[in-house]
Amino acid sequence: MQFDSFSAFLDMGGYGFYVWLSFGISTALILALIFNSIYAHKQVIKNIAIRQQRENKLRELRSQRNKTQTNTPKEVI
Amino acid sequence: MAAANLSYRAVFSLVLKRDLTIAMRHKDDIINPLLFFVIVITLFPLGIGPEAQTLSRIAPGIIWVAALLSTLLSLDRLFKSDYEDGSLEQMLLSPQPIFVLVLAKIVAHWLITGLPLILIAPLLAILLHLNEQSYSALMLTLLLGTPVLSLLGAIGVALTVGIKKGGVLLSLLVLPLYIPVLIFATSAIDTAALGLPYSGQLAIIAALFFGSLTLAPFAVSAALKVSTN
Amino acid sequence: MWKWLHPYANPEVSYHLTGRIIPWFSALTILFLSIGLIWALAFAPADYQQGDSFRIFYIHVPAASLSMGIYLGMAIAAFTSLVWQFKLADASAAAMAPVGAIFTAIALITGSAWGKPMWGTWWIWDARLTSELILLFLYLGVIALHNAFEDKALAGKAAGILTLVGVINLPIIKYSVEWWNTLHQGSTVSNLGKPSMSVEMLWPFVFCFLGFALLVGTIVCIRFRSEILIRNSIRPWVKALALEKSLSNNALENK
Amino acid sequence: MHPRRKKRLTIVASILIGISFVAGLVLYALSQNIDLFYTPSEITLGKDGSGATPEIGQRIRIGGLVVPGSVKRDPDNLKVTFKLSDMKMPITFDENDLMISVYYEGILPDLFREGQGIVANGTLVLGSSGELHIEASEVLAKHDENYMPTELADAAGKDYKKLEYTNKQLENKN
Amino acid sequence: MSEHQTNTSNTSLLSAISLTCIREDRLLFDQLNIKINAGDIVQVEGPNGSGKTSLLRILAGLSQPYEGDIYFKNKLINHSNEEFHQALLYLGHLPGVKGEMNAQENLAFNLNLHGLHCDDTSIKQTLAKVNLTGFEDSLAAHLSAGQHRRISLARLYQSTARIWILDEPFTAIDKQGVYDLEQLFKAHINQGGCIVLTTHQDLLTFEPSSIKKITLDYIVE
Repeated sequence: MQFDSFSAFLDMGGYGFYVWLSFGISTALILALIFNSIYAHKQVIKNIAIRQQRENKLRELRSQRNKTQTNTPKEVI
Repeated sequence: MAAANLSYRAVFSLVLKRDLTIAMRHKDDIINPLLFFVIVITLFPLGIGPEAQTLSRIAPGIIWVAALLSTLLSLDRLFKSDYEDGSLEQMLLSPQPIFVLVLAKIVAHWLITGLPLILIAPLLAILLHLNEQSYSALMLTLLLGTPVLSLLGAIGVALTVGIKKGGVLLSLLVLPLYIPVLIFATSAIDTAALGLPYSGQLAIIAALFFGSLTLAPFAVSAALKVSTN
Repeated sequence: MWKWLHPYANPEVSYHLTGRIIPWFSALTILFLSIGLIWALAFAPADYQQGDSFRIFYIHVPAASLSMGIYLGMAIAAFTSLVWQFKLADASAAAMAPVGAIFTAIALITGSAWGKPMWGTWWIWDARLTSELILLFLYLGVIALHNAFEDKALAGKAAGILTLVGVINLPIIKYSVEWWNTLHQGSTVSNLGKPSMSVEMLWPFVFCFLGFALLVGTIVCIRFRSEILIRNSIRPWVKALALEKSLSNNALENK
Repeated sequence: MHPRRKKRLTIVASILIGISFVAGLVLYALSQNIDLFYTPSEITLGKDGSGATPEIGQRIRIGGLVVPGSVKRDPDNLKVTFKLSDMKMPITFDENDLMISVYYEGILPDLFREGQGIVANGTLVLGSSGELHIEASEVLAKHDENYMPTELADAAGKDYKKLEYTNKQLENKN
Repeated sequence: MSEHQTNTSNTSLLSAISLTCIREDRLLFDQLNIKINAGDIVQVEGPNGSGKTSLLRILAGLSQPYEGDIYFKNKLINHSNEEFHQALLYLGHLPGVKGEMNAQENLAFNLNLHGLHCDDTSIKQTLAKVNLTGFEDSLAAHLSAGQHRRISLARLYQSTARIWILDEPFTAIDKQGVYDLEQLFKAHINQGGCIVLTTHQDLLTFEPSSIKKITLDYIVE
């Protein structure tokens, strides 16, 4: 241990402000990035699921309206 | 009627002539960036004060920043109107290599916006009390540097031409690429003011010029293919 | 030639593979970073000249070198995607950009906080600082370009071109210290040669560096997975996965 | 396909020519040694080759090593003067080196030591005694890339004490 | 032209294999196979938003499909670009006419760009065919949208390209104009060319059985 007391640790030999400023901002930025990444991933899954459910409903509607419709666009000429 | 294989030079001059014709009939393209350049430069003495010593110290920076901004302003026309009326996709589908077309368009852009800027710069330098020893450096850096602005700017426009609100994005993409030119150009003019040799800075600007001249047309071609997709 | 790569080039396989890697990466990250940072803050000796302000080194240097490393990775991904039409490379480049931007910002901020007591100024327009700032602008441009296109495949290509144009900036950053005689010190820890640093200072640095590198790996993996899902949202496996996940989430919420 | 091959050759050739131009120009620029500051000897001798010396009253940026024993501080305020000599490797100091005095008022950066490299911004002034000196408005310290703990530095006999300021000096700051 | 026909008796001019197109998260078409031979006229049908324009742009090489490849004479189009572009004439929604140039200059530039050298009289004659006599010297900015369209269609009369890809060529064209164009199409096909087009109105002078059709559906998936 390089420091005699906790207050000396905080003081960082007079450079406390600069050291803790650096570490603090870095931690904040990294944490924000991590949370954003996890949140974005959840959001992507949610959006895909919502769209999927909407499309399912649309398809049901269509198939009710038009029982004989075929959805094969395959066209070979 | 047989389709003849055009030489690169023929294609180049064909497109160059077309763009210059259009610019001549649409003179705003030439005059507006130039007016912008002049007005921005006259704003500085008004904002900073008419003290000759201060002005002469910051003159290289002012002239170069103004040149940079007015080029940025004029870049929009480089591909935008061609994109909007469909001539761009016709050019991309022509049997001519795209980088030659692109190079011709960039050269036309420089002739329309860069060259008038160089011609008027000495007059504005007088207004800013630029050090007498610096005039040749100013002209040389502008002569080598403004083509770099057109070439690098073309990459940015090509990337953003298909985006509806591409204007702000364009400056975000292009201005960082302009920074090296700005640094070396102003440093050369400053050095010249101290009566020192500035060939080193000039050589770096020339290197930037040749580098962008060789590589930018290919980057622009690739970017245009993405943008017209 | 690339046959062996083929199974990994499948988005579904990559998605599940990265999913399995993430727990290991994050565990290792926590291990390395906690050891490294505690060591760096409390146990590493103070520098003979710079005193305890030297401890900023343990964030600043890893962040600065990672900011460039990530850009290099992005450029390689952009190149692969443009030349070989390798779609997953686009997704990885898109995942890397925000992480790189954050680490560039950290390098700039910590450098600034270190420079104030040591050089006497928060900011100096020296070559290396300026090019690091340009690097940040490039990252922001790449991110903006990714967001500007509706179509992710086009966005990837456009951002890839910009990345490759900007890659010319990297050697300028790298060699600027040697080119210009300015305030910024040379790099302490180079790949070759003896580091100009005593061993008791070097070890915590090694831990910090590995910890930050692993952290980057973890975050990039998380973002990479999101990008894969966005780019493959019409694939049946993505749909099944999304439905399953959202159902389990709903079940949790109902409880 | 002959014309096409010829065209392809033109492209490759022009790229190669362009890149070799770039390489040549960069090499030339490096050999020119772009300095962003003057060294003390250049103030009297002029920049190498050109012989141009800076004018009196000119804004100047100077870089050099603080000559050991030359730092003189006013006990009552933050005024300080020191001498600079050219930076060279290995670091040695000689009475006969060309030096220039720097006058500065303010708190010096913590890395400011005798024998250390610094960069100062200021103006070139002709003093009352007829000697050139620099009135610095800003002093920036440059440090080397060596880090070591205090014990090692002691063992190596390095002088690393940073300047201390008395309350009296700081009172006169404003 | 007979030489071409014998050459290409078993290789199709333009073909596409398993084309899939996705635009903004919507599947427009999936696993489409297309084979277009010399002498074919192909009409792409479908409701608005079904991807007709996207298909034409993909066939012309302007857009990249999500999946699938396009072949020109059995060669991937990315690898034989110059040759493919020599043989291709694509007219999209946008006429590609510059307002700052007159009709004659516009036509001449487009033809020159494709390596066709034309003198003033032949250009005037071509403009006369699309009913633009008297407008040769007026700046395109002063002309109407229909006239712009006709300037771009005038290129068809001079074209040496074998593949024509036309997106709604009949918009803003009067009855007589449509008739003239259909005659031009027939001549082009008889000379061993092929045409891919989208149009809202039916081709009147063609035998319905002679027109191949690609029907695109609005897919909800």
